[in-house]
Amino acid sequence: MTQDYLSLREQTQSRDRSLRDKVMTLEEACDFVADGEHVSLGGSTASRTPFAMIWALIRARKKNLFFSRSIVSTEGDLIFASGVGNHILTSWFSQGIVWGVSRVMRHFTENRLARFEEWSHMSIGLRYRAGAMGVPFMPMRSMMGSDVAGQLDNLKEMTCPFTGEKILLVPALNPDVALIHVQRCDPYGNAQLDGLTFMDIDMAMAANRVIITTERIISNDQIRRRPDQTRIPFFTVDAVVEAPYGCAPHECFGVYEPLFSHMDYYAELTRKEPMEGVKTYLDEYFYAPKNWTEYLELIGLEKLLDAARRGRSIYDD
Amino acid sequence: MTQDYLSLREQTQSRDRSLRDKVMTLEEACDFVADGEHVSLGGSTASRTPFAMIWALIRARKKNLFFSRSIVSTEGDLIFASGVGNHILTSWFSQGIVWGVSRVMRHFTENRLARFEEWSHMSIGLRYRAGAMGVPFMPMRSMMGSDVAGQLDNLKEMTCPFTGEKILLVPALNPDVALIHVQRCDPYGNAQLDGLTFMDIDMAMAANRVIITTERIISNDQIRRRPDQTRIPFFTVDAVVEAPYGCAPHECFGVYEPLFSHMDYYAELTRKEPMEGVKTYLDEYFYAPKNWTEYLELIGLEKLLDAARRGRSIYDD
Amino acid sequence: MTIETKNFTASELLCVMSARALEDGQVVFAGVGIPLLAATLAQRLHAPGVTILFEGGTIGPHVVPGQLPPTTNEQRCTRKANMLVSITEVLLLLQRGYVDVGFMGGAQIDQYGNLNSSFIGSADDPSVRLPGTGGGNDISSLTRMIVAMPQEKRRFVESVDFITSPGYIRGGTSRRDSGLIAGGMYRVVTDLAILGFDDDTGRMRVEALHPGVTPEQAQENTGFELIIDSSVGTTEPPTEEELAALRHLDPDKVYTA
Amino acid sequence: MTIETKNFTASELLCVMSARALEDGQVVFAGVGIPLLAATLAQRLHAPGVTILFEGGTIGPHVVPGQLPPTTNEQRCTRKANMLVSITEVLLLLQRGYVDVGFMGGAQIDQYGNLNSSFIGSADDPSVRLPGTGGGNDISSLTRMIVAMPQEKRRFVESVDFITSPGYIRGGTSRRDSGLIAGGMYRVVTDLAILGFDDDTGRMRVEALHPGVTPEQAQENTGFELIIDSSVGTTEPPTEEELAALRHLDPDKVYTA
Repeated sequence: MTQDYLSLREQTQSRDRSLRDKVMTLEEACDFVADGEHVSLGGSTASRTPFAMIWALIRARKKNLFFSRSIVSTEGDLIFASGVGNHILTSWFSQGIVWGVSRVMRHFTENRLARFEEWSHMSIGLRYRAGAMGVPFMPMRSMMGSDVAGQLDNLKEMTCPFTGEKILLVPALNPDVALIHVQRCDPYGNAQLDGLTFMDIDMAMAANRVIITTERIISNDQIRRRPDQTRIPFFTVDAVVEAPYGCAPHECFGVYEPLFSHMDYYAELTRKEPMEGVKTYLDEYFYAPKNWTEYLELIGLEKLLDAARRGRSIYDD
Repeated sequence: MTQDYLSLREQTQSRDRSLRDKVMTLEEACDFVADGEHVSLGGSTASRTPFAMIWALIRARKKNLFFSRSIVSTEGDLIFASGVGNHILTSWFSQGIVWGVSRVMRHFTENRLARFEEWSHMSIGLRYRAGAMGVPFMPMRSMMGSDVAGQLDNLKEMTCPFTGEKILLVPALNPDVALIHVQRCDPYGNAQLDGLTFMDIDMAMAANRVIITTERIISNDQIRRRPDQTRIPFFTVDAVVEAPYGCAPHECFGVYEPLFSHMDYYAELTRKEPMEGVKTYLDEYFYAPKNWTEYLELIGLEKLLDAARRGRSIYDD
Repeated sequence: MTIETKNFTASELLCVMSARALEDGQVVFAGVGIPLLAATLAQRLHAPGVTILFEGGTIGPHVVPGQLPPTTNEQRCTRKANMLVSITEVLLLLQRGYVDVGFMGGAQIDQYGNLNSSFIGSADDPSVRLPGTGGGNDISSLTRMIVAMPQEKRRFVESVDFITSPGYIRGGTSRRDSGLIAGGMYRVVTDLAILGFDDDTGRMRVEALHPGVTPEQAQENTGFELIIDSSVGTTEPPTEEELAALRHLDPDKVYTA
Repeated sequence: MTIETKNFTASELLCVMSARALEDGQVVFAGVGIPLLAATLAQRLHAPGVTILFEGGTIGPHVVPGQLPPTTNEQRCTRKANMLVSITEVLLLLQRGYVDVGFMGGAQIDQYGNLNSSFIGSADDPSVRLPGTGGGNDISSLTRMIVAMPQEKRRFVESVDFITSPGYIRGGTSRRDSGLIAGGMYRVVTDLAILGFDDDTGRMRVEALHPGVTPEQAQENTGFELIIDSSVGTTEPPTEEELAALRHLDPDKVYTA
């Protein structure tokens, strides 16, 4: 699982890291993901989830992907139920505390149809960080003594040679592809993020490929006016896709809040007959629409506008 | 040198981390530094050097301080020559490449009157980062095989338990006090930085005390409007001092460029008779003026205005 | 429940009692649900100087009444915050020692304060797969903990099925021996009592009972033997001011139904 | 120097030849002085798609002609940059493998491409204390290197007094054995020649001589035996276009005196 240094470097050196236009469609960006690969997801829970790209991968009938994310919400249900992925590494997996425990997640994990690999929240962040830094591990002080650590076979304890303290080493995580949704990005992949950045920066630096979806594409001149606002550098990025409301029904900081009533609808649909419910949902919202705009239309303009009004309100004070 | 975890935590827990007004004068802030302590300096070379606070510590006749900084410029000469410090840990120490090798640095190091402890640039950054993260070391891949490493006795090589690769461990650096100059800060210590951040963020998180000097003090309401622009959180900060042109004759990003002609003057003064030159400079600019404003007057308003015009020009494009 | 004028729900009691456990000036790492609400309540009452941290990366926000966030990762959590950082950075504040109290809810706890939010039954063949640790493992590994949860026999078990978030592990020095040399369980706030832990054994102990609750009731609702001193004291019931402030914060009873 | 129309300084020759060593599309980590200037020159000529990194934390800037920064840490380095990061982050780009070429000046170099910028004489009792490594040690440890420096006997020594920035250390596999498994010296550009390194021994080799320079001259200005193939080629002299572009960038001859 831990990529050795020379192969990681070779992979990075072989990437075209020049300043070039990478704008494409959701469908074209799917070519950057191969079946069975490790795909990491930006954002956390119902925030800045790269929903448009997940939606595109499911529609492209990708298979057996391994996903990692800090915290997984509804997208986890849809990943398992669609068959796009059968293994998710995360610290928490359910729709969200107010909707109760996901019945879909329970169905897949309790019947061993798919794997939910649980790590501590910080350890996932540190694994991406080690991957971003080009070192094979990070030292940390939590998780020891717990059964979370007991379930994992790729942890190492060591005695610190400086202090004699017990330290846990967690291995670097270098995803094959990272999917990250941002508020603004230029055609080359220079991305600006507002608000909470979650684990996205480390994830982008760690990954061997990065697909950015963005609420809007801005000019490189805009980027160069305030370079200290750029959070992801262009040379880590392979594809830039403009996808307005690209996190719906989840949130994009400062642009729209979660579409709560739509999430209530999904929770209701999957409460009694989880598998039937999620399949109905996939048919209706993932496979039926012709394109992303039709998906948004199905969700409904009124809900989008309401979410946008609430989203922008963060800047009202 | 590596502080053990329990003592580090105890020291941190005993700090008053509540949201409270910390505004004071340069002279009052000197009370947060005791003789013999480890003082880390924000900025790098001639950028965002916390000159006003160094100036105040020299005037307060502090002694035997141990300094660390990414790269040291003229402030290093003044630290050694004034006696405020006798040991500097850095990766590079001279006035700046265009002025040649510092004769003052040479005098002190070649005559073993003071110590210039050389580490690789990245290793210093990673040592602050380990300190900021609350771990006793960081792993890295440079410095091995060089005489820079050969001169240091607190490095450890290890074989990575995941990949079998040779890895270097560098120990955490938790300064007693960090001096950091910023463009804006609120009375509680929430600091915003524009442009290059150097090693300042890790340094602030690593230190056991932080003194912020700032071009101007802004309200906490301003901070709360764009919390994603805050770079140093209030609870790490012990003192907030408003010091306009607080980096002069060095630069503060977006506010003023270096005062090149003043730096030429200093270089000229110390070229032939380095020790006489630097003592003359200290007398004239450090000990003679009654306060920071008088120091700035001695440098000259015309030079300040010129540097400010050049500094703001970064936002002209 | 035998408090005479029971003009509040069990969740409201939990919230008020939890809020009281926080002291002014503390830096509190709060989980979603009751902890988030109780920490905000403490800010409005006796502890205006409490700094709240959320695991999404928020430092020092003011949550807006009636707009409680569904998780600690949404923009609602960031309202009027002092600073936003990455998830990794906010968790590292715990490791660095900047946090006074971790404050979480719990699904299942045992006599040593270990929390389980991962599996009911065995991890290999669980009867229920729960959502997992989230920040819980890191928070309880790295700082002093306050946990808020209803006291029921099925939740307070002798030994949890799975240690998701470590308390004193198997008691004695076992937590420290595992490498967790700082932090540890401090208080468990329930609808019946305030519980603490014995310094030497790490076993759960009653610190105070809520008004009208008897030692027997506390024991009956616990799946292991509680340490109860015969002279154990009683908490003050929620005041009208506390309840009014709480209901102002959560008018839709998102967390206090 | 015997180039016929010597209408340029040695520094200008160095700059032009160094600029040519960069390829379009590369990510180049450039030090202050000649490297900064040469990388900027390459951008204006054959390699507009070169991305420059500076150790102060700048990614992809456009340096303004006539406003060359005195170090790579000032705001002048950040003009029209794509991104600014911390010093630690920009150096970690080298470690992570995002950089194609490290590009530095040198004070003293030896037959294995080791650089010394720390001490003349012994480290314990030096005759001159030099300013030290700066980013040099990290850059040369972690990526493929191009070094630009004047070729003089006192600078090209058999064995440097102190290995500040590692080349092939003691030759053979010694670099790799030390733990430096990636990168290494690639080219040394001087005012006399373009130098490379033998794959097996790690010893310095002449790749090409500048116009009018003889193999003997190159050897005479070197304090150890150079590998020189009898069929070694010759570089093209600086063109008027190259010199004009260079002088436009550094009209005050800050770096090209």
